Amino acid sequence: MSNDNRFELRMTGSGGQGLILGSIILAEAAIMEGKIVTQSQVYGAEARGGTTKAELVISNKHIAYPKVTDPDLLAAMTNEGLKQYGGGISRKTEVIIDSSVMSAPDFLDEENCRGLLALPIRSTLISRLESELGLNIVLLGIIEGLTAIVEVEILRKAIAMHVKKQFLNLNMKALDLGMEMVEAQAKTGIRI
Amino acid sequence: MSNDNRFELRMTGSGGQGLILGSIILAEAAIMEGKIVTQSQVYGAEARGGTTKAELVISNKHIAYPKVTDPDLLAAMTNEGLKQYGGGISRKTEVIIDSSVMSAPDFLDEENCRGLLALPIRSTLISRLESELGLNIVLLGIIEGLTAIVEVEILRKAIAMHVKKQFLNLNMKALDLGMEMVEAQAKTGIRI
Amino acid sequence: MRLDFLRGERLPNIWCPGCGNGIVLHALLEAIDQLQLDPDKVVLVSGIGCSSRAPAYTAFDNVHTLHGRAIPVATGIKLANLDLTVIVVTGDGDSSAIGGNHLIHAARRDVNITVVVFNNYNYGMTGGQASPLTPISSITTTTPNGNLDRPFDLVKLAAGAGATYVARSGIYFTKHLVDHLRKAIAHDGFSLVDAVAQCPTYFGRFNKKGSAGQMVTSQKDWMVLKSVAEKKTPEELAGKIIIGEFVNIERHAPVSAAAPKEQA
Amino acid sequence: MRLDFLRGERLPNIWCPGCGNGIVLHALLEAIDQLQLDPDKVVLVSGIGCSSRAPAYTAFDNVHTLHGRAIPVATGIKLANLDLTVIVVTGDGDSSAIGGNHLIHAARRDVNITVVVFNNYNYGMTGGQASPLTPISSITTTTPNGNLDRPFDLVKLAAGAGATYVARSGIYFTKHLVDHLRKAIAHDGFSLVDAVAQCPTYFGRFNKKGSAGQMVTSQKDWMVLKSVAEKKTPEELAGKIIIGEFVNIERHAPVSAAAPKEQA
Amino acid sequence: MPEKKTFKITHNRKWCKNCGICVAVCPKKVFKIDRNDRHAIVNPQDCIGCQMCVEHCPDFALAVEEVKNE
Amino acid sequence: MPEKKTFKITHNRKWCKNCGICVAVCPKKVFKIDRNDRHAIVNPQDCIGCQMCVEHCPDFALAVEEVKNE
Amino acid sequence: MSEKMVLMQGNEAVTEGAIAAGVRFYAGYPITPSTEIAEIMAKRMPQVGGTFIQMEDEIASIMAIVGASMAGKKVLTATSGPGFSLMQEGLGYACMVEAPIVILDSMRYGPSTGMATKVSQMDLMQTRWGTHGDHWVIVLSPSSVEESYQLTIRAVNLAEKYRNPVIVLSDETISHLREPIDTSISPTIVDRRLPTEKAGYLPYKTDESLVPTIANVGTGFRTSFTGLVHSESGFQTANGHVAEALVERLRDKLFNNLDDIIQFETDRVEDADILFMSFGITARGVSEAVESLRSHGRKAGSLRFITLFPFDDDRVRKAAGNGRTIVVPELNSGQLVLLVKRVFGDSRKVVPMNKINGDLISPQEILSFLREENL
Amino acid sequence: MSEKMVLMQGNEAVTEGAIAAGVRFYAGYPITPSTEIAEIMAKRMPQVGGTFIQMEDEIASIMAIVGASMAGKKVLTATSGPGFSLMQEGLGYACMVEAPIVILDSMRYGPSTGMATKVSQMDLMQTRWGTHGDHWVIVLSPSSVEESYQLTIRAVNLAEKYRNPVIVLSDETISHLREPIDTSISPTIVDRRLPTEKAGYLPYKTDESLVPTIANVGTGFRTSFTGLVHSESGFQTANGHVAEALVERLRDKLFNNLDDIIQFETDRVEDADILFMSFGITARGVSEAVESLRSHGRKAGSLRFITLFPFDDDRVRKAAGNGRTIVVPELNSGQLVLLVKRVFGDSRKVVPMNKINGDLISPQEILSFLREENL
Ligand SMILES: Cc1ncc(C[n+]2csc(CCOP(=O)(O)OP(=O)(O)O)c2C)c(N)n1
Ligand SMILES: Cc1ncc(C[n+]2csc(CCOP(=O)(O)OP(=O)(O)O)c2C)c(N)n1
Ligand code: SF4
Ligand code: SF4
Ligand code: SF4
Ligand code: SF4
Ligand code: SF4
Ligand code: SF4
Ligand SMILES: [Mg+2]
Ligand SMILES: [Mg+2]
Repeated sequence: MSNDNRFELRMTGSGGQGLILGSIILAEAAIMEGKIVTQSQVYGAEARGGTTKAELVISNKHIAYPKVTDPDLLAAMTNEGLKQYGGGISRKTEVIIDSSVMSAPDFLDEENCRGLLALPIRSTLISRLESELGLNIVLLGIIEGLTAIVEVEILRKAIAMHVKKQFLNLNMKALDLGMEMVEAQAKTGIRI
Repeated sequence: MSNDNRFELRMTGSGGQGLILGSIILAEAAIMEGKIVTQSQVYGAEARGGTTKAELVISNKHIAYPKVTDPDLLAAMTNEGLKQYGGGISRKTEVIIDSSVMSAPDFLDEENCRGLLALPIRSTLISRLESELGLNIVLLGIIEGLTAIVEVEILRKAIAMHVKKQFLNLNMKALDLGMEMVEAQAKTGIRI
Repeated sequence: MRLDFLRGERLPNIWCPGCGNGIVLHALLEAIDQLQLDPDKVVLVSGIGCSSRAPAYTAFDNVHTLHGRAIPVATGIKLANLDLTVIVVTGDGDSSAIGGNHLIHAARRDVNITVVVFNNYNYGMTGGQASPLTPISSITTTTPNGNLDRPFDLVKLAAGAGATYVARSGIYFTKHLVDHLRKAIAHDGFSLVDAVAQCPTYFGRFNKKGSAGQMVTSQKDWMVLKSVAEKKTPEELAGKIIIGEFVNIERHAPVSAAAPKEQA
Repeated sequence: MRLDFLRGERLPNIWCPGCGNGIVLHALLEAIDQLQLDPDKVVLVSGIGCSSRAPAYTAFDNVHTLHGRAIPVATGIKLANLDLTVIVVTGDGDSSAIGGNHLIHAARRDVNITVVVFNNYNYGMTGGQASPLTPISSITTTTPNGNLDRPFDLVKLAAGAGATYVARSGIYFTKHLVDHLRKAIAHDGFSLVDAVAQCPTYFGRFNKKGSAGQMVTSQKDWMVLKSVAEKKTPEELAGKIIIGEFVNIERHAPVSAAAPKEQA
Repeated sequence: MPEKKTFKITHNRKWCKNCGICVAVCPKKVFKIDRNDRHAIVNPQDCIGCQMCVEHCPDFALAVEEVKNE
Repeated sequence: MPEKKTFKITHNRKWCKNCGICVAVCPKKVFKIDRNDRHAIVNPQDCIGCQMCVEHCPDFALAVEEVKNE
Repeated sequence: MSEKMVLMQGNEAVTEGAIAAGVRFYAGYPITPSTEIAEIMAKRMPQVGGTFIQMEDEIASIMAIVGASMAGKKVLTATSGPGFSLMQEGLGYACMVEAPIVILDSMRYGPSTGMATKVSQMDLMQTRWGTHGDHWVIVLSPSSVEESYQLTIRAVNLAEKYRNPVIVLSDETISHLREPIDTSISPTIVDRRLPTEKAGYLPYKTDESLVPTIANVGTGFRTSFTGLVHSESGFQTANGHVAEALVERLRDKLFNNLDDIIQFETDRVEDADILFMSFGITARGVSEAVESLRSHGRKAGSLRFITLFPFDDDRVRKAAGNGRTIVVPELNSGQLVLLVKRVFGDSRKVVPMNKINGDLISPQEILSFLREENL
Repeated sequence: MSEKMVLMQGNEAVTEGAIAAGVRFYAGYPITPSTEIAEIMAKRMPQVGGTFIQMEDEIASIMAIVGASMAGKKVLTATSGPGFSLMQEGLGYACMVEAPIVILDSMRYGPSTGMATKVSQMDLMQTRWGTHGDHWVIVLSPSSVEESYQLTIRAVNLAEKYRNPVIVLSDETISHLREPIDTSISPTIVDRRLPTEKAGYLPYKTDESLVPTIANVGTGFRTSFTGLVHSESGFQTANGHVAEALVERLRDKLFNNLDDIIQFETDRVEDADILFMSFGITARGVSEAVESLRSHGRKAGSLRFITLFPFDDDRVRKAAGNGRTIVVPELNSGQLVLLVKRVFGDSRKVVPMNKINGDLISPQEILSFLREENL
C-alpha cells in the first residue's frame, strides 16, 4: 500500500472471468476490516462478452476521488484487456499478467512500471484444480499473496458470502492456489 | 379618429354574430386604402358559442402595440358581451349597444364614456330586411356612418370579398341600413 | 340517475348546445348508480378534450390529466388502491391518437379499469380535426378534401391488444349504452366501451349531418345491433356500425381464447 | 445473399455469440436480394436495441433513430420519396413497448413500409428485462418471480390495427422466414413480420433454454406451421407458436375485410 | 283499459341550451324550440313518461316523474 | 445413382464467435466446437450443401459452395 | 402600403413563409394556439405538391419531419408547450444527426395545460434546455405577423445552411393576430449543400464551415445516421475524443457564425439611460412605451432579441449601449432577465418586469411600472 | 467503520433510500445507466408490500407514479436523459397538480442517445427548464453512494412536504459505483399533510405554508385535479388573477423555504482565494484537488451544490466567501458556470472547466488546469 494510505487496484480481462465479482469480494473483505472502498467497472453494451475492467480503491480514510488514477496493482487476464485498459500505469504499478494466455508485453519495462509478474494463472488453475471456474479467486489469492491487503480469513469469509455452497471448497482452494503461486513466484514466475 | 392617428374599435357579442368577420372586413377595407391595421379576437374553447370579442386598430402609420387599450368605439351586441368586455373604456369611447336585445346599462354615463348610442339593431334588421343574417354588416354600416373611417365603396368591395354571391345584395342593404340608422339616430336612437 | 352524482354548481357545462358528451355522461352516471358503488370509491380519470371535461362535473374524485395520459394515471391509481373503481373518460383522439399506446398496454395487462371512449369521430376541443376514428372521406379541418386514412376499428384494436371486455354502443340507445357501461365497470379486468356520440359543431356541420337532434336519432339508421347484424349479409351491413358486446372473457385467460379465427 | 449488402469492414458485429439477430439480418438481406431491389433505393430504419444495430452493418442507407421511433421516421422518409423501399428493423421492445403507438398507426394508415420485428422476447440491449412480448411466467430481470403480465400477440395486434400484411416466422425456418420477408416487402401497403429469434445471453439463460444452438433447433418443437396448425386441436396447440401468413389483403380495402369473425 | 298515467315534466332553464334533442327524441311531440330558439314544453299532457327526453338531454335539464293521484 | 457432390466450406475465423449454432443445425455433423471453445470443421467430406449452417450463422462466417469437377 | 398587402393571421403567415422558403413536408398534431398552421398546411401542401400528414402525436410529428428531411425535403412542424415538451427527445436527435428541421412553438400559458388560449412567453428557456445532453439550437422570435412570415423563411434557410434544428418561438397573440403583410417580394432561399463525390464519402466530415455535407437518403450515397456518438463515417463509436470533437463541432458550427445568425432590433440605444430588453410580442408594447417616454423627454431605448439563441453575451453587451438601467419586461416569471443579468452582473441595474396573468404588457403598464419603481 | 457498513452500488442505494423513506410504488422503464433501480425495485417492492410496474415507456411511468401519488403512495421513478426528455410533459403536470413525486435521472453522455454507458453532467439545465411554462422543481445532487441513499430519503421527504416533484440528479459513475454505506440509522420521515374536515374542503386552499393539504383519492373528499389553471377548488378557470396567484404560489411555496431546501457543502471557503464550485461526482475530484493544493500551501476551497435548484443567487454569494477566482469544473460544455456567472458577474473571475469525453475530471487534471490557466 502506498504511503498515502490509498491502495488502487485495476483488473482487466474478458467478460466471463468474474473480475467484477472478484473486486466486490475484496471490497467487502476490506469493509469488514473497517476500511473504506470504492469499486467501479466499465459498464454496458459495448463490453458485452468483450473486454472488461474492474477497479477498486481501498483506504483507511475517506476516499474522495473514487476511481483509480495511479494503480498500485494492475492485473491483466487477457491481451485485449491489457491493450484497452493498460494505460495510465506508472512506476508505482505492479503489473500481473496471465502468462498462460498472453506473453509478456514488450512495452512494459522498469521505466513505466514497478514490476511485471507473469504467472500461468489459467493453466495452473486447470491443471491443479481441474476447473475453469475460480479464475477470479486465484487472482484474489495472488493479490493477497502480494499485498496482504486484508486478513486471509476475512477474505475467505467474503468469498463465502458470494459463492454457492457447492463451489465453496473449490474457491477456497483457488484462493490458496493463488497465494501459493505468489510464494512460488521466484521459481515459476517471470518478474522484471 | 383620435388625434394620434390611431383608431381603436372593439366589438363584443355572441359567437354566431359574425363580429370577427366584420372586423376582418373593415380591416381589409382599411388596407385597401393604404392603412395599417391589427385585428385580434378572444379565442378558444372557452368562447365556444359563448361571448366573443373582436378588436381592430387602424392607423396611418406603423402600429406598435397591436391591441386595443383605449377604444374609440365599443359596440356591444349582447349584455353578456358588454359585461365581459365592456371594461377598459374611457371618456374617449363612444359606446354602441343593440337596444333591441339589451337595455342601456346604468353604469355608463358622461363620466366614463364619450357617449352611448342605443340602437335597436337586431329588431330593425329583422323588420326591415326580414333576415337574421347580416347583423355584423349592419353594425359595420353604423360604424361607417359614425366615423367614415373608410370610403363606403371600398367597404362594399371588402364585403363582397367575404360574402357568398347569393347574400351579397342582402349584405349591401344591411350596410345601407346601418348607415341610415346613424343618420336617423337623432330621431330613433338614444344618445347620452 | 342520482342527481347528487353531479356537481350542480358547475353546470351548465361548457359543451356546445347538442353535444353528445352530456348524454354519455348521463349514461355513465346511471350505470354507476345501478351498480350501487360507494361514491367515495369511484374515481374518474380523463385526458384532454371536450369529453375529458366530463369528470369535473361529477361529484366523484376526478383527475383531469394530460392529452392521452389518462390511462397510465388510472393504472397508477388502481394499482395503488385496489379498492377503487377507476373509470377513464376519454375522447376518440385522446384514447386512440396520442394515447393509443397506453390503451393497448392497459388492455394487454388486463388492468382492472374501464375506459369509456366518447367517440365523436373528431377532435372537438381543438376545432374539428381528423382523429384516428374519423371515417374515410369525412371532411374535417385537417382533411379538407376528405379523409384519406382508414380509421381504427376500436373494438378490433382493443380485442387485438387483449382486452377482456369490449363493447360498442351509441347515445341514441341509452339503455343499451347503460347496460354495456355497467357490464364493463363490473367486469373484472380491462374493459372498454366505444360510446358513439355526436359533435354537431364540427363533425356534424362539416359533414352535413343535420341538427343535433338529427344526429341523435339518425343513429337508428346506421347502427345495427350485433344480434341483428349476425343475421344480415355483408352487403346489407355496408356502411353500418354494429353495436353490442364483442369480447367478454375471463380475466387473464390464455390469450388464444380471444383469438380471431383467422389468426389461429 | 449478396455479400456486398454487408459492410464487411464493420464486422464482426457487436452481438453476443449465438445471438439470433444476425440470422434475421441474413434472411432480410436474402429477401432483398431475391426481390432484386436497387440497393440505392433501399433504406433501413431502426430504433434502439441490439436488433436495431442491424442496419448499420448493411450497405444501404440506414437510419438508427430513437428507442421506439423508427416507424415515424420511416413514414417521413417514405412519404418524402415514394420511390424508396423503406424497411424498419426493430426489437420486440422497441416496436411494441415504447413504439407501440407508432406501430398501430402505421398499420392503420397502411403506409407502404415493412416492419421486421426481431423478437427475442426481452430487452436485450439493457440486460434482459421483460418486454410486452415476454411470455407469462418467464424470468427476466424485471420479473424475477416470473412475468405476470400477458404478452401481446403481435399478429393480432397488428391485424387489429388494420395491417394489410402480417406474418410470423422463426429463425430456424430460414426459407420460411425469407419467403415471408420477401412477400412483406413486396406487399403494397403496411406489412409486418414477427421474426422470432433467440437472445441466449439473457432470455435464454434466465429461462434455461440451453445453448444458442439448442435455442435455434428447439424452434422446431414449439413452432407449428399455420397450415399444420389448422388441422390440430387447441389442446395439441397448447404452448405452441403458429407461424405463417395471417393477413394478406388488398391495400385500403374496406376495414371489414380484415375483421376477425367474432367482431362482425 | 288501465287509467292513463300523468307525468310532471321539470325543465331546468338555467342548464338547458335549447339544442332541440328532446324535441327530436320525444315520441309524443311534447317539446318544441320556439321562434326565439328557446326550448318550450308544448304538449305536456301527451307525455307517456318514456324518459327518452331525460336520457338524451346532454345538459341534465329535464326530469319526468309520474304524478301519483291517490 | 447420381454422383456424390462435393462442397467447399469457407469459414471466416475473424467474424466467427464460436457460438455453436452451425454445429447444432448441420445435419451431417460437419462442425464441432473444440476444447478451446473454438469452431472447427471436422467432417467437411460429409457436407451435403444444404446451407443450414450458412443461413443460421449469425455472424456471416460461413459459405458453402459446390465444387464443380468438370 | 400597396395593393400587394394582404391581411393575414400570424399562423397563416408562418405557413406562407414556409412555403415560400421551400417547405414541402409538414407533419404535425393539432394544439392550440398553433392548430391553424396544421389546418392551413392540410390545404396548402397538396396545392404546392407537398405532403401534409397528421401524425398520432407530437413525438411522431417531429420524427416524421426528421425522416422527410433526411430524404431531402424542407420540413416544418408546429406545436405549443405541451407538444413541444413531447418533442424534446426528437429535437436532441435532430441536433445529433444534423437534420435540418424547423419547429414552430406558439407559446400559451403554462405550466402543464395551463390556459390554452392565453398568451405567455414561458417556453423561452425550454427552447434552449428542453432536451438532455449538450446541444445547440437556433431560436428566432417574431414580434409581428410580417415577421412571422420573414423569420419562418429565415428559419428554413438557417436550418438548411447549418443542418440544425431551428425553432420559431411565437405566441398565442401573434399566432392569432391579423396584420397586413407583403408577400410579393421573392425571398432569398438557401439550400443545403450536398456531396458530389461518392468516392471517399464521409457524411460527417466537414470543411472549415464545420457543417457536414450529408447526402439525402435514396441518392446512392448509402449514409448511416445515428443519435449515438459517431465518427465522420456516421457510425457509432464510444471513443471519447470523437465524442468531444463531435459535440464541440455541433457548437462551433453555430458559434463560428454568430454574425450570420444573431439579429437584434435596436431603437435609440445609443443615448438611452433606460433600456428595455425584450422579445416577441412584448417588444411591441415596449416600442410604444419608448416612443412615449421619448416624447416626454426621457431617454429611453429598446433592444429586441430577434435571435434568442445562440445567446452571445458579448454581442448583447455591445448592442446594449451604456444605459444605466435595463428593464426586462416579459410574460413569464423571469427568464430572459436571467440571461441579461448574466451579461451585466452588477454593472447595470437590471430590473425584471413580469406579467403572468395571460394578458400582454401594454405600453401604459410599462410607464406605470417605471413610475412605481422610480426608474 | 462498523459492522453495519454494507457495500452497495449507487443505484441500489437509491432503492434502499426510497424504501427507507416509505416509497411503496415504483413505475419505470429500463434505461442505462439507471436500469438496476428498476431491476432491484422489481424484487424489493413485493418484499415490502409495495408495487412495482414496468410501464410501456417513460411517459406512462411518470404518469403512473403521479396517479399512485394521488392515491396516497410515496412514489419513485428512475430514468436517464432520453427517458427524462420524454417525461417533461408529465413533470409539468405533477408541478401543476402538486403531486409529490421523485424522479431519479442518472446522467449519461448526450445529446440524444449519445454514449449510453459514459458519464456526463449534461442534464443539469434540463432539470430546471425541460418542461414548458413557468414551474419550479427541487433538484438534489448526490456525489457518493452514501449520499444517493440519504438524498433519496430527503427527496421523498421534500416531495411530500412541499407537494412538489423532486429530481435526484445522479450520473453513470455514481449509479454504478460501489461504496460502503451505513443504512442502520433510522431516517427522519416526512408525510404529506392531509385534510381532516370534509366541510368546506378546498384542495388548493393553503395556509401560510402555501402548501395545499390535498386529500388522497378514495378517501371521501372528492377532489378535482387538473393541469389547467385552477382555483382553490381545484376546478379549471381562465381567470388571469387566479392564474397569477397560482403560479406565484407554486414558486413561493419553495422560495419561502429556501433555508429548509437549499444545502451546500463547503470546504475551507472562508480564506480561499481559489474557489471551486461543482456538483455531483465532479466534486470528488475537486475535493482531492483542494486537499492537494492546501498541502502545497495554496488557499483553495470548495463549494459543492447539494441542492441545485432552487438556485438562490444570494445564498450562493454568501456561501462563496471572498475568493477572487472561481473555477467551475463540470462534465458538460458549461451549464453550472452560467448560473455562477449570473451570481458574480464581473465581480469575480469565473472560469469554466469542461470535460466532455465521457470520463471524470480527475484531481490531477484540475491541478494541471490551474497551471495551464495560470490560476
Ligand atoms: C400534448 C398535447 N397535444 C395536443 C393537445 C391539443 N388537444 C387538446 S384536446 C385534443 C383532441 C381532443 O380530441 P378528442 O380526444 O377526440 O376529444 P373531443 O374534444 O373530441 O371530445 C387535442 C389535439 C394537447 N392538449 N396536448
Ligand atoms: C427513451 C428511451 N428509453 C429507454 C431506452 C433504453 N433502451 C435501449 S434499448 C431498450 C430495449 C431494447 O429491447 P428490444 O427492442 O426488444 O431490442 P433488443 O435489444 O432485445 O434487440 C431500452 C429499454 C432508450 N434508449 N431510450
Ligand atoms: S366541439 Fe363538439 S365535442 Fe366539443 S363541446 Fe362542441 S359539440 Fe361537443
Ligand atoms: S443481449 Fe441478447 S439480443 Fe443482445 S446481442 Fe446479446 S444475445 Fe443478442
Ligand atoms: S335536450 Fe335538454 S338542453 Fe336540449 S333543448 Fe331539450 S332540455 Fe334543452
Ligand atoms: S318522457 Fe317521453 S314522452 Fe314524455 S316528454 Fe320525455 S320523451 Fe316525451
Ligand atoms: S454459427 Fe457461425 S459464428 Fe457460430 S460457430 Fe458456427 S461459424 Fe462460428
Ligand atoms: S451445408 Fe449443410 S451439411 Fe454442409 S456443413 Fe452446412 S449445414 Fe452441414
Ligand atoms: Mg373526439
Ligand atoms: Mg428484444
